[in-house]
Amino acid sequence: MEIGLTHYLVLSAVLFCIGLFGALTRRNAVIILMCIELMLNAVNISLIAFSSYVVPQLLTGQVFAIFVMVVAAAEVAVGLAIVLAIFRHFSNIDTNDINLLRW
Amino acid sequence: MGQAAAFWIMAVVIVVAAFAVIFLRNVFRAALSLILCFIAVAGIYITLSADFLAAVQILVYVGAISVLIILGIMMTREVQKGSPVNKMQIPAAIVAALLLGILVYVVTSTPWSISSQAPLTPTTMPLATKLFSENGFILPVEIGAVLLLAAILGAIVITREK
Amino acid sequence: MKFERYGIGIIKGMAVTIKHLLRHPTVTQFPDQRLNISRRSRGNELIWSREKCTGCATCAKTCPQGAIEIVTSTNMAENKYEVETYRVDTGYCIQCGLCVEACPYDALFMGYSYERAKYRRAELVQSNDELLESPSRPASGYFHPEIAETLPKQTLLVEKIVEKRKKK
Amino acid sequence: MEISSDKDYIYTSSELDYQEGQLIEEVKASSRESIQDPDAWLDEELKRNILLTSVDWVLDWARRSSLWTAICFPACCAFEFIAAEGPRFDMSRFGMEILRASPRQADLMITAGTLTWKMAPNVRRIYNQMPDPKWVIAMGACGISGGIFRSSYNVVPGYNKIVPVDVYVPGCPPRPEALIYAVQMLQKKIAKAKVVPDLSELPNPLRKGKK
Amino acid sequence: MTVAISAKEIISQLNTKFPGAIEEAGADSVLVKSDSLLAVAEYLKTAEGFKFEYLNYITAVDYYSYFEVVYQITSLESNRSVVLKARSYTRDNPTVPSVTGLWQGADFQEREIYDLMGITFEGHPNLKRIFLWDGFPGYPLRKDFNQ
Amino acid sequence: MTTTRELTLKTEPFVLNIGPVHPSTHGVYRMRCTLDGEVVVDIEPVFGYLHRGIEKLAEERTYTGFIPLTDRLDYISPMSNNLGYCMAVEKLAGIKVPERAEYIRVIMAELQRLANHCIAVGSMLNDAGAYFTPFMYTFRERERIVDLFDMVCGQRLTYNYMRIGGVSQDIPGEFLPALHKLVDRLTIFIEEYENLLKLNEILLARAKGVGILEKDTAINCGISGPVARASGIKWDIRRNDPYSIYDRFEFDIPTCENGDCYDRYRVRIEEMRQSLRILQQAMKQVPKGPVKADVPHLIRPPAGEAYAHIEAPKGELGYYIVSDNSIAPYRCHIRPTSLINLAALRQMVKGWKVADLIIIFGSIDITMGEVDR
Amino acid sequence: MAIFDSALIQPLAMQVTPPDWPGGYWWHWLFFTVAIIAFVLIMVMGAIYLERRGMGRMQSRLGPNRTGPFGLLQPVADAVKVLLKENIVPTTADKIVHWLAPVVAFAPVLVIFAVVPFQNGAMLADLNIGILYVVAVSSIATVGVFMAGWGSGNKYSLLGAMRNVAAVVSYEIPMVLAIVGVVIVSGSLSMNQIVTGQDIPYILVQPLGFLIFFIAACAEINRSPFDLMEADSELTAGFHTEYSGMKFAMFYLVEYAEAIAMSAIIATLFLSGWRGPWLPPWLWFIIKTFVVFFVMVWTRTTLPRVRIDQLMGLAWKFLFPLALINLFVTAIQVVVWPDISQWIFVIVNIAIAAVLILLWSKFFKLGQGRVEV
Repeated sequence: MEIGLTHYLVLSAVLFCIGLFGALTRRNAVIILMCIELMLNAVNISLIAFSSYVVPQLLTGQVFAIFVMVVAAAEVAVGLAIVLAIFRHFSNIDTNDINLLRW
Repeated sequence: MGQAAAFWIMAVVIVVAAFAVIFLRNVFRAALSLILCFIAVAGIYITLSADFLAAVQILVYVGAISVLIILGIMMTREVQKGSPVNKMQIPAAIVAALLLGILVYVVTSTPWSISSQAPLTPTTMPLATKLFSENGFILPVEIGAVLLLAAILGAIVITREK
Repeated sequence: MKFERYGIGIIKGMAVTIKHLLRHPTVTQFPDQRLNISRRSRGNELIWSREKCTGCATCAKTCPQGAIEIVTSTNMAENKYEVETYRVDTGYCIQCGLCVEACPYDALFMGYSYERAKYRRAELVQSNDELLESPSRPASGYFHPEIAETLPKQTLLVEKIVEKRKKK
Repeated sequence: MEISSDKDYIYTSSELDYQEGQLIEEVKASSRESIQDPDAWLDEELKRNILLTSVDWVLDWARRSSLWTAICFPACCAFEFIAAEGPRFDMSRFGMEILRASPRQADLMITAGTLTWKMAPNVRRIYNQMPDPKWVIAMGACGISGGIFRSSYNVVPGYNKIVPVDVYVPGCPPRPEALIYAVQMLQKKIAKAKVVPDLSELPNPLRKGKK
Repeated sequence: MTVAISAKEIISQLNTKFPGAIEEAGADSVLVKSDSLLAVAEYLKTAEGFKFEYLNYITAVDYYSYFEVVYQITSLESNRSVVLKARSYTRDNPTVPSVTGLWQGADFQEREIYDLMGITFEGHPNLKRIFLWDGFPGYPLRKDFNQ
Repeated sequence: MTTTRELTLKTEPFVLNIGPVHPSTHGVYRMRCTLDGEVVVDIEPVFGYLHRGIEKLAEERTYTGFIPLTDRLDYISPMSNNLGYCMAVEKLAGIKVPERAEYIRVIMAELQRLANHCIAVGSMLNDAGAYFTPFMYTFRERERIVDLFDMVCGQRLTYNYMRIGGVSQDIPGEFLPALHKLVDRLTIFIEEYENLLKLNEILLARAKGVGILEKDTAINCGISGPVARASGIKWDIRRNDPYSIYDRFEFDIPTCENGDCYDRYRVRIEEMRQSLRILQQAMKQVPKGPVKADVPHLIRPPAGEAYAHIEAPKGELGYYIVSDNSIAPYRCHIRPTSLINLAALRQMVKGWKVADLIIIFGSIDITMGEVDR
Repeated sequence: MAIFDSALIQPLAMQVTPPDWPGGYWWHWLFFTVAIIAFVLIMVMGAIYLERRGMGRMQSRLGPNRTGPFGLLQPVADAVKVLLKENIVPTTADKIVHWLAPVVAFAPVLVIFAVVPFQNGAMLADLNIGILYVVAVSSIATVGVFMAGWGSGNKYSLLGAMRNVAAVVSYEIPMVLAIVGVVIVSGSLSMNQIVTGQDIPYILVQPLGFLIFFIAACAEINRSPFDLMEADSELTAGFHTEYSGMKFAMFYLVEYAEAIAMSAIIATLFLSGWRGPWLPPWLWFIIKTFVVFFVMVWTRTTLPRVRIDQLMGLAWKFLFPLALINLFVTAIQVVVWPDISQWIFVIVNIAIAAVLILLWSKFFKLGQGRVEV
């Protein structure tokens, strides 16, 4: 079977849903961050697939993927900083136990 | 032929690794699966003839983001506790499955206007022109740079010892 | 860390090591080349002289270890002690040389050789004839200046280098 | 400037001390007899003229020409060992300059110094941590028999109470040359070892019925 | 030249300051009662004219009938030294006050004496065996120790 | 300062055992370090892995038979140990040592100081991570000194040279010319060695201001030797309580103010220069004469007690001997320089990183043989 | 090295892009895969030999000379012996991670060589993003290292891995910035085109970039003075403390293969790769690689190790700003004066580099002191 755009989009959807499920159910803050990374990757796959199949000469999708990576990097930096700060305060990064928005 | 084989291998690796990320009890191994997933995604990019992005994917995700995450794991030392789940498991599974169904339905039923042109192969130069030319994405690039700076400053401020 | 000296210290150190790379190493390649060890060297095995030994056991008394075991019997005919066994456990001996110093009859000498490694613990215990002087077991000049004169002059690392410098 | 120690030790270590004491007593009780020197068969085998295959020769050559030393330097002999490593005698000529701080990567333990009962469990642990094949050289009088300290209350009379010893080097401490000579003796011993097992001695499933 | 202060020189001052603290005055040492050892030592360390702020060593000797703990202290300024001694007359649980509060360097040495001689130092922050292990039978430096 | 840290950072301190077998603990020494990340929160030293009971063994040996045991105390500087012990017994028995023996003793002690500082400086820099090079260089120079010891007494490490009332044998004829060459050579070598790392920026960064030992703390802990002099205590027993014939020589006592690792390194190098000065003076003055007083082999000193101390390379080394007029000492206590110098270690390393802990420990220059005895 | 005979390579070198006929591409692929593995193994053995002999001579020793002629077979003996050793997995280890770590560390290092040109066009794949590929792939190798550190279940290993993660995250940035300077001047990311564009070696055009890249490369591959993660005087053997037998051999190989890879990349980027008169190009390439490696050995022999906070400080406060300025200056030069002879830039850039280094040396301070606990 020839591989087409649909395959990539379905793969992207599957990856996104796995990430979503993980992000909703896990209690470890670092795992949640990792799941968000998975979702962002899923988005990237679909963006590049669109770019490659729909507008192959324009590369707009790839440019968007680069911006997504920038956002991902920023998110990880800030997210981990928050996780570390929480850990320092509570000695714990279980999201169920961290219900006070202050420290 | 080659592209199909590569796609299926990468797709299976990605899905398995992604499941490993959320289901492994050992957080460190989950992070390692995440790295595997990232590398496989880079492979997917290559099948889509986005070679520059594949290199950037490895550089940014494997070289920086995963390393940071592992640093976070080592510093928080949460491995003994594993990755516990909350009570939302069944509703979350239903939501995820529903979303997956809708997405797959939409993807398969939409008639995409697929171009017949071959994709650009060395993408480095055109990407650069696209990003930095005057009528390209120069403003978003600047905004992205500011965002990164803000994120770094924010991270430093949050983790700083008072 | 402040590079107040702009890395000059690092460059100086690098120069020293590179100088050593070009200089001749100070190695003695042991099994092929041998150093003449000190004339007073306290080697690994005692040399015992059966003729001079009277069996007074001063050495055994002085030994801080108790490494020397001496069994004597009285010889009525010549009115002296006869040494039956003279046993030294080289595994105990620390080569302090106190026994050689104490021997009133000059019957004990330090060994001059050092290649005395063994595969078995039991082989380290030596007695009677194994302790006698032989070409493979020369005596050292420790407390015996007359023997020291006959031994070769000690190789000194200092002289080796100084002479080389003068030649250049 | 705080001079008096006003703060207690953060980590209370009394349990650890207690455990260590138990371990030492255990080791002390279990090592009354000295371990037999390994490869006592060497002479008899030599008489029988064992045949070494060329594979054996290559493997023995590799083993004997890169003996990496584990760091186990309790006392005085360490300095003669370092002298043997140093610029004057240079054991690195035999490929021995690599001192492995981790016993996992070492082949040879040179027991340079007095062994006390408090240290004995650690030495045994180092020996157990070394991967096979491994060798031990007992260096100096203390290593062989406890030497000058053997009548003391805390000294193990010889390393062969704790680990099997391949070569004994007398001396207190032995000269570096004596140590190099011992290493060469060990190399000779390694050269005689048979690495590849003899096929005829292995249980052969085909010949099972005949026996 | 470090001058050892003779006992006569020091004893008059100590007697007026701490009456009854001096048990016996030797030729070049002062034997102090063990319960007033701390006070005497602190006085010698801080008082003008003495300033013995450097502790050379502490050791203990087993004389069968009593244990004697020996302290040598030196004044770096005036280059003088004095030997203090304290005795404990029991063999079961000999006790001497600890001087770690005055001289930090006494820490390990007192632990050593506790370990090898079995003398307890009251007030030592971390008095446990230093060289031998927990559970070693007896105290090796005592004269009646046999293996 | 303690409270603020507790409020902001709740990382989990964990315990790391450094030793007893570790490349840079200089023997078998163990530090139970409580670390917070890389920062040392607390250490608890654990000794005794080389405790051989020398003080007990002394009570079983004769006075002369104990001399070989002193070699094995501080096995980097056995000559100084021999000297200290013999002086204590001489003080106890009231023996006068002949002039020539005194000179030989001083020469040996100063050579020993050179050899010891070679090791001390080299191993400290090795701990700083300069892959064996400084250590090899200093070890080569130590070999030159050891050659001379070997010539005099026939052993390379455990000399057993001094006797009660003198030395065991006279120096051989070729000794003094060799010593001349050695002194010339060492002067050149010290310069070369200083070029190697003295002003190296990385070494300055690693050692300067690291592990500061304040003067008050040093006095309070009883620190002696180069470590104390690096903290600014001008105290040298060779000067303040001259023993043997040290009052005849001209030499300076090098001191520094800061008391950090770098100062300890510099003080040692400077002391090596001063030792060379003493050697130069002593070489010229050696008189002729006997080398040993008439002392019986089994000496029985009168009952009493004596404490003799010398300035060993590591600091004040003292022997406290109690005699009961028998052939063996009743009690022989050794003032362990290394053990007492370790007393301040805990204060010095608190708050520094693991790498600093290693270099601070290296700069104190201890020998486990002397710590545990 | 007959496999690099130009007669063999030239026809293949033309086929850097997949040729038309089937099978040709695969032959090319197979040939270069085998050649790269052989090359890496032989170069690593040469490197080990060079390091041990060179270091020995610098320490006034000899180094291995008994095994084979001139000790040339020493690395072979080591390799055979290590492969035969018993394989130990500690009970506290995370077994899967422990087993996988050496493989993960080893694979990327081999893969790096795919884009290194041994000769004009003689490479596995002339990727148009060559240098980016190198940076990306080399960052995977560090994953293996901290897998090893984590999976061993040993505190020393864990500390080593933590240090490694911190160092790699910091040093990637100045390294990439230094590479960007070269890329701007050459106008291409392809390794082969960078070499063909180097009429003047870029070490002259980009002196500051070279310095930054060299230091960052040393830190990235843990060569001394930045070998903190296996600092043997602090952490016994760092991340591979618990490794023995074949797995340790892999790490040992990785250590030197990484050094060789970095030397090859430095030779390609800054020393004009395979270009040179008289000698065949592949020989020039190998000579240049070994020269760079020798400098690494030389620094390892001489310099002490820096501390972890000094390492980070050096990256962020010294290299990072200098790399930014270097990038800025290079960009201005290339954009504003595109047609000027590069020799002028050589002079200008060397002057700028000197001034910048002097300035930063004057005002920049590294390393914190003690943390109050």
